[in-house]
Amino acid sequence: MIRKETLLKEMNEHRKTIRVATWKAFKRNKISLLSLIVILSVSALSTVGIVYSPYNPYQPNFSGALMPPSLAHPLGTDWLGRDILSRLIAGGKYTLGLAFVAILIGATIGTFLGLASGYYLGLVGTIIQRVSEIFLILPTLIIAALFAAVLGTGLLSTLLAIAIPTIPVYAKLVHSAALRVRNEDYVEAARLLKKSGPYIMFNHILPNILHVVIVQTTYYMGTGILTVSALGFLGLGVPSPTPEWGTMVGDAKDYIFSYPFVVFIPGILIAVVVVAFNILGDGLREALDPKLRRLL
Amino acid sequence: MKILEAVNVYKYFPIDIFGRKKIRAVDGISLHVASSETLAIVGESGSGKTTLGRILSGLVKPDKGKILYKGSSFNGFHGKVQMVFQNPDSSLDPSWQTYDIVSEAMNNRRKSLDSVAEVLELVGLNPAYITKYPHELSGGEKQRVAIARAIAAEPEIIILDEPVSALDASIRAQILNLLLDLQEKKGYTYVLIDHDLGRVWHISDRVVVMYAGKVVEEGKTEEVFQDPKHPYTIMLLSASTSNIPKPKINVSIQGELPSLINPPSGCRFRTRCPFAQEKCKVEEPQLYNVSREHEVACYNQF
Amino acid sequence: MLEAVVNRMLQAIITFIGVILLVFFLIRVLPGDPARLIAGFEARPEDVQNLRHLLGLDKPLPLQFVDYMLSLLKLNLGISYKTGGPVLNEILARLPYTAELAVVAEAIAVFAGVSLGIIAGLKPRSFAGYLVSIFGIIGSSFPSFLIALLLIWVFAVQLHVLPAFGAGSIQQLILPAITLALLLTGNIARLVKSSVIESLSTNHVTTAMAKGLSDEKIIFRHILRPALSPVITIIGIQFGSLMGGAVITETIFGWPGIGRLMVDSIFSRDFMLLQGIIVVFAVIFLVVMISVEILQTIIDPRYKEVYKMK
Amino acid sequence: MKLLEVEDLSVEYHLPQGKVKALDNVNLTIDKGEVVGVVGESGSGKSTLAHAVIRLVKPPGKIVEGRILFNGKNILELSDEEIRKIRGKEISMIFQDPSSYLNPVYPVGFQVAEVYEAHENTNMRKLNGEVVSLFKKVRITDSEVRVGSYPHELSGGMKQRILIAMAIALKPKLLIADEPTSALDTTIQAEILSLLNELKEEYSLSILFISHDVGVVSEIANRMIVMYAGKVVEEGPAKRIVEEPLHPYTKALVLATKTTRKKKLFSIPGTPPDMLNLPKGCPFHPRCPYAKDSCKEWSYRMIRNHEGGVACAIYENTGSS
Repeated sequence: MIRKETLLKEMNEHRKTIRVATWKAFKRNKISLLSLIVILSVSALSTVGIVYSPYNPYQPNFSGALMPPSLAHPLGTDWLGRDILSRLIAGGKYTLGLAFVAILIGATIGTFLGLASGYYLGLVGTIIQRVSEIFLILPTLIIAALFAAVLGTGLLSTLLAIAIPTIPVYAKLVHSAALRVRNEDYVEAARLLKKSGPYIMFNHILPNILHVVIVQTTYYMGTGILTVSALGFLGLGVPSPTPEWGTMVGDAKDYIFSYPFVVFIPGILIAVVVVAFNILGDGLREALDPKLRRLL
Repeated sequence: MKILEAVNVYKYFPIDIFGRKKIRAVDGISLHVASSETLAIVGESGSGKTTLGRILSGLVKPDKGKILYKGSSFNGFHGKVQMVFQNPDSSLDPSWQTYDIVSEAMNNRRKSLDSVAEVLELVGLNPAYITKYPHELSGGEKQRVAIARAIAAEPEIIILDEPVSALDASIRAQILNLLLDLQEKKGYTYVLIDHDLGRVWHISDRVVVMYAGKVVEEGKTEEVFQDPKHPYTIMLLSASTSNIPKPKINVSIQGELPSLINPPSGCRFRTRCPFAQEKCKVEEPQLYNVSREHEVACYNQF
Repeated sequence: MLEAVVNRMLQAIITFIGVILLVFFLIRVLPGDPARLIAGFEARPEDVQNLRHLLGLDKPLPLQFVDYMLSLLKLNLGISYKTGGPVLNEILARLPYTAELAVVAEAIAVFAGVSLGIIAGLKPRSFAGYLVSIFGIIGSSFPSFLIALLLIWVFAVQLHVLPAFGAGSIQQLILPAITLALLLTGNIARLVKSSVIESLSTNHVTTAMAKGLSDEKIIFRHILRPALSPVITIIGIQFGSLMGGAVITETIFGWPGIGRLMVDSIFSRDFMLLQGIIVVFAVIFLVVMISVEILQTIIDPRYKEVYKMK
Repeated sequence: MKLLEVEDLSVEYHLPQGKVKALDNVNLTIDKGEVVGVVGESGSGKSTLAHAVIRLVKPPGKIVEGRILFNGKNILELSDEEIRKIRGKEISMIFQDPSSYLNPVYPVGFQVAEVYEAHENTNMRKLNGEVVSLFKKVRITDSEVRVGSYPHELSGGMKQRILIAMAIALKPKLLIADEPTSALDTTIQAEILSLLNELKEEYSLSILFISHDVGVVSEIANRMIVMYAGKVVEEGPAKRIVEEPLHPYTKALVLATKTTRKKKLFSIPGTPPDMLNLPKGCPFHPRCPYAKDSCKEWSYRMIRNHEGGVACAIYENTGSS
């Protein structure tokens, strides 16, 4: 007689072991753990920035312009006397928020398109892939600039300018990952069990390529932030006086000769966050690698 | 009773974008499988035997010809044909536990811990295995789970595509015994695709010898092994290191399987055949009966 | 082989038409009317209407597209809305600057990336190994404008050894070229490093050792040569980031290339020019990709088979 | 006359999950002109043994103990330059998967010519004739054309012939063949075996032939060694081992190939051992049909007679000489 309840419990317990082991493998790499902490704290600050910042990020104060870092203004003030720290806190929702929402939209749509074209190889798949290739011919920044040119500067157009070029990147990536899984015998076995295409796509293919999508999304968050800020820097993104970090650098660039901190503080913050995303991506790639499971 | 039948099936795989060059993997094959027997399909790698197996299972649609199940042709899958694949690492979804893998094959009514445990019992695994992921199983255990999934679907026919080739020597015997056991208990019909003549001799009732996309000889296993009629069959038998009946005449091995893109004219085996005549170049020999259930496609008579 | 090349060309032409289709309709279908944009938002409706007619914008879209494609065949990219001169001339005047910048940057990046990558691949825990990681982080994570501004600050503001702006002299080329090269070096180095490491563990290196081949021959023949073939691929792939980087770099350094021309064309709403620039980008990109693929088949004979399979 | 003597060889792999003893005090001798077969399943250490003999064990593997005497010289004590001179000239090797062991970017003729270049400092250009005649020797048709082919243009059997050509180019004394036919079709396997048999006669080669297949080994070997979990469990004349295996594991391997129509095969339960957690005592006891309680405490010991030996507790009390 089988101990039914215990077995069912063991099954669920055992399901957790992979998650636990993945987290342990991730934790072992201290630098990626640090990156995660950096990302979480900057995101937390930016969330706070939606409702609160120490000073008004928009209010000029000409008497206190271009002051170096001090106790009152830990990161100094800009040429209009605005507190740089407050502007960074308030600007996070633009730089990080835009990148986050745009990449999430692009990644979701792209993943589904890639999955569909990877499983149904016919005409639909070919069309999805051909259109993706056309998008991929042009560099992300140039497509984004093109969208910005057509739609004008602003939140929504920057969002679209980042999200749309992301779709083909994921469509291509997921397509090739799905193709590899599609040829595995367990997919054939599921077909022999009369399972439908969508069932196989979501139950057999997606779970086995999800790690690729997660890792790519981590890297792509960095790319998204770079594109948002590059557009802002060029004056094609979120327009000033909005404290989007790239816009802040762009607006301040002429002060490089006399007050370099005004330029470099937002610039370095962007770099730090993107570095953190890239290192986090490396860490996740190692921790989520299915080959590792064999070693558990 | 014929349970599964292939009627003049063809499958070509295009390899350039214009579709002018094609691999002629299965090039006009007819065969049948009788209920509760084991039919073996043998040949070298690249002979098209795997494609033929996939056509019989329904995974690959033939370009031409029909597959008949109990006399009527079928479209799509009916669940009565299941397959056991060669590579145990590829045949189980790595993110699924054994319970999910096996119960996937059952309809919702039957899906339960007890019935999964019952099937695992049949393939010699104790119920504790339901929690395991494929990476926690050895090659032999994976193959047992794959067999469990196949029989959980309550099939009538199981296609065994080199079921033990990837396993360690001491495990092979376990799996072969299991397969014989299951057939005895449940009366499954097997189609065994294998390059190893020792195994074919061991478990098959009838054998089909394939060469370059064609059937060259077919018949009862004893008859074909003890009185082979096609020089290719004789060559395969003499090359084997297993203890099977040795052919009376020796055909020395030469050359390799020809390209399936441009197969030789006439008889495809003539490029390697020590008995090839002028006629073999021109005209392709057709299968003819040498005895009631023994067919061969060769102009020579041995 | 010839058939394969023709095949590839045909594919490229189809992709190219796709790119034009994309850009063409994007500019016209999305909200925002070129005529309105050129005339300015205060212009009277009649003026806008006149302008529209003048530019052929009142014709049905498919017809406009056919017109544009036909004029492309004659190497006519249209007339710049702003200067009134042929778009092609504007682009050709700027192209040499971008080409100079790109070639120098790519050369620096390939030289530095390949040598660092090889050393780091053979000895992953060496100084070169860490340098590869650092360059990798800079190239993939630093905004290109930050790299440019940092270089200006160090070499122009603090050290006064190099000019911060302008074009024409070699000194003026150095900073923008290094900025672009920094974007690429890390990627090349990382790739070479990992492919050297991969190459080291391949079975054919075991064969080479079992033959009794000397270490130098094993390294040069059996490890490095196979490891370098991905470099050519990445040069092709990086072309995109090179062009993206050029947009920023040229803007910051006041370099009169097509990257900056593109930004200018966006600000001046010169859509014919913008469209022309993107068409030229696409042509160059496709030419680079095809050359890379052809080069690849010469270096690695296995690619010939891949070609046939496509 | 002994050509190769392996004495108490131990190789360990240090993996993230723990230490694996791939070879545990292995002893082996090969006489001049003799073919010794090593049989074992995956993980038994047979491939490590093959690589150790030519000192090609790669990290994380490490030879921790023992001596390998080749013509009386200890291979493990030679300098890198000295071992390089032996590789390919005195001891050469062929491998299981001929595709991956050839460099895809060079013509096969060039790769064979490299052997001459490495040891005789000959100019590569002058070698074409020698390579072509070598190709003829290993029965490659159209040898003149084939020297210029790239590996991906050739079939598996052809590639294995090329590796063999490479291995015999300088008429070595010892050839190590690591599963040379496992990836090939039976027909091609038979041809490769007959080619090796022929070359053995002609060059009076000694061969260390590694395989998981008892049937294949018995076609070529004079003596046979059976390995399980990094240890030698049985050793003796190939004919004797195939006809009367002594060790229960050898019995299982041999009987599993004795196919009789529709009869159950002799099979042993369980799975190959987990090298990270070997059972105490005799590593085979959990699967052994003859295991006694004392097998859990048994410490490895080879019971020898003049022509071989067996390492099993069953034979310890019978006073086997």
